[in-house]
Amino acid sequence: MVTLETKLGSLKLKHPIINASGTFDVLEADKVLQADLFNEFPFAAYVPKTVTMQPRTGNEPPRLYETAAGLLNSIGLANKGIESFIAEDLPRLASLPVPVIASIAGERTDDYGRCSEMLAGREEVAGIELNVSCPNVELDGKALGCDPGRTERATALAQAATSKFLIVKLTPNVTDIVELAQAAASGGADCVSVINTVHGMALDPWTLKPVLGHTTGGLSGPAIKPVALRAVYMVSHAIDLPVIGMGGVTTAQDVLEFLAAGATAVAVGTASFRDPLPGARLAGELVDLMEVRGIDSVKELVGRA
Amino acid sequence: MVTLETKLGSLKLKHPIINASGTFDVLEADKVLQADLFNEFPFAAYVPKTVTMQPRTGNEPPRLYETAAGLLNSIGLANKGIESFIAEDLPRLASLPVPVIASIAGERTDDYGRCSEMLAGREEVAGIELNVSCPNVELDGKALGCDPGRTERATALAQAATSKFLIVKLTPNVTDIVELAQAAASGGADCVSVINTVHGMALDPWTLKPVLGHTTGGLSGPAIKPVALRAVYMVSHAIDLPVIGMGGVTTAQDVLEFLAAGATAVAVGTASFRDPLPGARLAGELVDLMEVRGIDSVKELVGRA
Amino acid sequence: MGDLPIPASLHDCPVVESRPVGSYRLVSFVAREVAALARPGQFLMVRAAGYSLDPLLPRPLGVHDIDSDLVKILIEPVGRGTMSLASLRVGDRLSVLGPLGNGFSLTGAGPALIVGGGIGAAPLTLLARALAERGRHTECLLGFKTRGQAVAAELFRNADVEVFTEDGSMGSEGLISEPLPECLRRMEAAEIFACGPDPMLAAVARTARDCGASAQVSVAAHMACGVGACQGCVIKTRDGYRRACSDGPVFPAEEIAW
Amino acid sequence: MGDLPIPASLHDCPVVESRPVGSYRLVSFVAREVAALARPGQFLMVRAAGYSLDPLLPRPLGVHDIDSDLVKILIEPVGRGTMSLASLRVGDRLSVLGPLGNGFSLTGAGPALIVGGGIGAAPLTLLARALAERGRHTECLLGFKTRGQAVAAELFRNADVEVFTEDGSMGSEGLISEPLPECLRRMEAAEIFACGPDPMLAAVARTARDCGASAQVSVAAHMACGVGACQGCVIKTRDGYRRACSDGPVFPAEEIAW
Ligand SMILES: Cc1cc2nc3c(=O)[nH]c(=O)nc-3n(C[C@H](O)[C@H](O)[C@H](O)COP(=O)(O)OP(=O)(O)OC[C@H]3O[C@@H](n4cnc5c(N)ncnc54)[C@H](O)[C@@H]3O)c2cc1C
Ligand SMILES: Cc1cc2nc3c(=O)[nH]c(=O)nc-3n(C[C@H](O)[C@H](O)[C@H](O)COP(=O)(O)OP(=O)(O)OC[C@H]3O[C@@H](n4cnc5c(N)ncnc54)[C@H](O)[C@@H]3O)c2cc1C
Ligand SMILES: Cc1cc2nc3c(=O)[nH]c(=O)nc-3n(C[C@H](O)[C@H](O)[C@H](O)COP(=O)(O)O)c2cc1C
Ligand SMILES: Cc1cc2nc3c(=O)[nH]c(=O)nc-3n(C[C@H](O)[C@H](O)[C@H](O)COP(=O)(O)O)c2cc1C
Ligand code: FES
Ligand code: FES
Repeated sequence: MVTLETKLGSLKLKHPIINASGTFDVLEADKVLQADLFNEFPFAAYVPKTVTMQPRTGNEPPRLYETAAGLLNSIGLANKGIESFIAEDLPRLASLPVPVIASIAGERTDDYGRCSEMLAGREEVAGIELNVSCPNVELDGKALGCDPGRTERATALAQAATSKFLIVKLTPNVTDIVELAQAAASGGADCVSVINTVHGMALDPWTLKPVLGHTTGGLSGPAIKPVALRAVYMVSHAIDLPVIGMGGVTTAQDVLEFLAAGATAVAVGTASFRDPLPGARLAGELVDLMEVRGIDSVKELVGRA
Repeated sequence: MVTLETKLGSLKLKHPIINASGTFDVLEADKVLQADLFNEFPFAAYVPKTVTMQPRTGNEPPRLYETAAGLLNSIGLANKGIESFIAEDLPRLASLPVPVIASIAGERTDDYGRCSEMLAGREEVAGIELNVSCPNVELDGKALGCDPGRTERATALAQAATSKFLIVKLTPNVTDIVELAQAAASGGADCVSVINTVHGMALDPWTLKPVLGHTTGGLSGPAIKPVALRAVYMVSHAIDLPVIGMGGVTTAQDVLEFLAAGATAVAVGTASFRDPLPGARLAGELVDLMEVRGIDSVKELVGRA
Repeated sequence: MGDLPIPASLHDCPVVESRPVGSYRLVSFVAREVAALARPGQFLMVRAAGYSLDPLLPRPLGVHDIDSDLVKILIEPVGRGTMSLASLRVGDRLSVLGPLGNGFSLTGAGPALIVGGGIGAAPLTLLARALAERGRHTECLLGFKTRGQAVAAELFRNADVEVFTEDGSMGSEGLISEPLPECLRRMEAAEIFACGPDPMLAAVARTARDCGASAQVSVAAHMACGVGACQGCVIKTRDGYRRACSDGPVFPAEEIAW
Repeated sequence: MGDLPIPASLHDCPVVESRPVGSYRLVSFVAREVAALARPGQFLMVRAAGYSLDPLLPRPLGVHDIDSDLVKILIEPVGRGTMSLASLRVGDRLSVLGPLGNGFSLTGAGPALIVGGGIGAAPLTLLARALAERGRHTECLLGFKTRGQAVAAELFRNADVEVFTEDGSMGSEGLISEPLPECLRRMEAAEIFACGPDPMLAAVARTARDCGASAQVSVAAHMACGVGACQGCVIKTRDGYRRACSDGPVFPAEEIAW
């Protein structure tokens, strides 16, 4: 008998598949899709889009372009701001049958502490993901997530502000991602998410000018799966925290591989654009793949590569 | 009237498309393929596989695995060593109708100087590419190509040893590729190649162990095109040297885009595995694409993004 | 625009017909639920079902026509996504999410002018029929680059259609922005419905304002999710960025910041 | 192994037949030059022609059979590359590079035993015919997991074939390594030709050595270029790494470092 139940640090998950921030919006999906999302939520936890202290309109369009087996985006953290998120969205998310993991990003290092503090008292929030790695914004001058010292400090500020389950989301756009994972661990993270999107760019086939309004963007989808799998493998071997693996997860076979590479849970992003509610389907298929391999639990699977 | 003739620094090329090191072997192809390669060479220059001071057997197989729109390899610079290359291969390459650009890598920083010196007096060699960026070997402890100081020193040693056209091939596996390009420029490079493969990994779908004998490998092919295009764009805007663009170039449209992004010439690697002699075909198609856009020369095209 | 949103879902649909219509391709597939629910101006996110991860994502395509259980789309092959969809054959399967978006609002009254540019004509056939069914006097102005595209005008069947081509190879020569004001006045049209390239939509918006007519325009944008989740498809409006997929694709012309 | 290499080139080939043979798929396509040149044991690099960049690279597949202008391949769908090739239909086009590799050397004499394991049987039909044409007494031992694969043995037509399945669902039950020594002795076979999974090939090599027969084995490896350029397909031999594509895929059994 295969069981998919798993523990991500202090969070109990009914299966190891969650959504990646910015790619699935339950409040919108509930309006548009034929599905009873507040009763049968397809993922084992819900991660809303990243919010920041101030509302952000995001980058100039176009913001999307498809590349070979990949997607470039330059959304630029368009969001309503953490205050509206807390006032309008959180109460509605309270009735979800799964843990909610808020995602926050800072314009300055201090913001990670301030946002965490604002969420600290909210019961609806089970965990907080610090997005220190969005490639589409230059908050705080240069990317904070490329600098171990500042990543550690942002984490420590959040850690001091809240006792919630704290996840730091790492960027692959660095010489050594392990160094950043170690910085997050030193700062007091409970978990790391690996990986955010990979720096990329596309030109319009006809005009030969950058397609994206923001010139460059972040690459996601199956194209980056090998990059993500390596990062998960390296990070999970180097630090003692649980890892949420993501980057191109599209099939149950991908879930299996990320878990084997060392992830304790796996997030689905771009694949939600091929199938808007992949969580439950992938979990079902994962059971089959584990069964034929004689693997009974996620625990047995994690890190077996 | 479209002309494809172009100058890559001091090298005259009949069109802007060359081969990427390690992916096309004219001596082998001449044995196997129905083509008169020594008279109608399909690329505008020939770059043989990287050679090192000592022969290398390369990494444990398997060395290849296909990923979504990409290829992982961990060849590990298998080569016969620079002495055999000079003695056996160079004399045969002398009759090629295009410039030969030797590719070298060092076990230690000094090797770049020593190998360059060995090639300095050879007339068959028009240029030398310093491969400081192979992700599949750990020559000299840690990857030299991730360290600006050592990249500059390796370049300076080669520059001191030879007056040949000197190209430094950069890795994308760094936080800031521009910094490395600047280091190569300071060291006296005449040109930079952008990019070598991206760090990645794959698991065997059944055993869930790393597929590659070397565990990790380098990702190439269309999957990395957005990463390469961005790198070319950033580097060509930041330094004053000509750039050879590569990473996923498969169609004439890709060639067009790399040139527009700022490359002066473009190298084809993985796409040679879909079509073993793509150079001449791509050049022909490139003319058509330039014609409909009213672009008459490569010069007009380079950097127009 | 449009009425209450109708729940969309993912459908696995067999292709039953694929034939060229000039330089476009008309593809019909079985999709009972979509056929029952879709309204004029709504769209679908469509991709080939199968092993390949390239093209990766579905492409937004307007619902061109409905014939009992069959849904029809009209494809202009402009890039790898649309080319691969255009190369599918009978028996191949599509993955289809929809119907999506608000569609055109049909609550207005009075004579209606439909304006289509290029492949923007695709979703307007359904609209022409719906307006006629509501007893509104409806005329269509369709503009194309050249004859190869303009033959698609035949898909409007019984509708009152006038065709323009830029090179004069079919119908009258010129852009539709030229006859537009005159046509509006002659018809005493109260409302314009338009879909096509941005410059055309902008011209429609200007003319409508000048002539005191109202206008609904269906805009285009690159999309990923199609359901309002990714913030990727935004266009500039007077209220700031709005999503083409879930706030649109149909907007009152005066809301768009051209 | 084999004789002088024969020039290979890239061919664009229409599929004219695709049908299941048990759990395998038999695909025939028009490729006049390949049909004229290919020898037993040579292989092709095959991919679907088209817009998609995934699967990206061709897959190495043995030449299974030749029928005037037609070349036939037998595919076991094990991953995305072989699955997408197995899903192609009549009218689809293949991009085919070949013929490649050395193939089996046919210069020997005396009774010959052909040993195939699973999909490794695919290239052996052509070999069986070639040996028979040379007047050599030839028998085939074919081993499969189960009946669904073993029905492929029918493709050997007139050849003298004995089938084994691991589950006994067709032919005799067991691995072919068991009857192998006895069969060699009975036939007084001078030479073994084998293709199949590594453990089977290793058993063949051992048995051949023990019985004083010579053996040629066709090995498998992941390939990218197929023409000796990338050093990606190496296998371990007594002389160090050698390329399966251009030094092989057929090697004298005693050269392989198992
Ligand atoms: C609501 C809506 C309805 C549509 N209805 C139809 C229809 O009925 N028939 C039809 O043929 N097309 C329709 N389109 C346009 C179609 O979605 C695009 O042509 C398609 O996405 C292009 O994808 P591609 O891979 O073929 O081209 P790409 O290779 O992605 O790009 C080729 C060119 O098309 C442009 N492009 C890419 N994606 C889009 C996009 N989503 N919208 C506009 N331009 C794009 C690129 O900038 C580029 O210049 C519709 C678009 C929207 C938003
Ligand atoms: C000379 C030669 C002749 C061959 N002839 C045939 C034939 O006639 N019919 C046939 O069906 N197959 C044949 N094969 C095997 C076939 O090439 C592989 O099954 C195929 O490459 C797998 O690709 P995939 O994308 O389907 O699987 P992947 O998704 O790439 O992998 C699926 C599984 O197959 C393994 N695999 C992947 N590539 C290869 C490879 N090149 N060789 C061996 N294992 C691999 C992987 O490790 C994995 O376990 C031959 C191989 C060689 C080298
Ligand atoms: C359209 C889009 C928007 C995204 N927005 C966010 C975001 O707001 N916050 C964040 O942490 N990551 C964001 N990401 C990154 C994803 O969460 C994920 O890390 C990445 O896309 C890799 O996973 P995938 O390949 O499955 O998409 C976004 C990705 C996409 C494609
Ligand atoms: C099989 C293989 C072998 C390679 N060997 C070398 C090499 O020896 N030296 C080198 O500088 N780059 C080597 N590369 C990298 C390519 O030259 C090129 O930089 C990279 O593959 C990106 O281009 P592509 O996507 O067109 O393949 C190799 C790449 C592949 C796929
Ligand atoms: S396409 Fe995702 S919000 Fe519109
Ligand atoms: S596949 Fe490239 S050397 Fe054999």
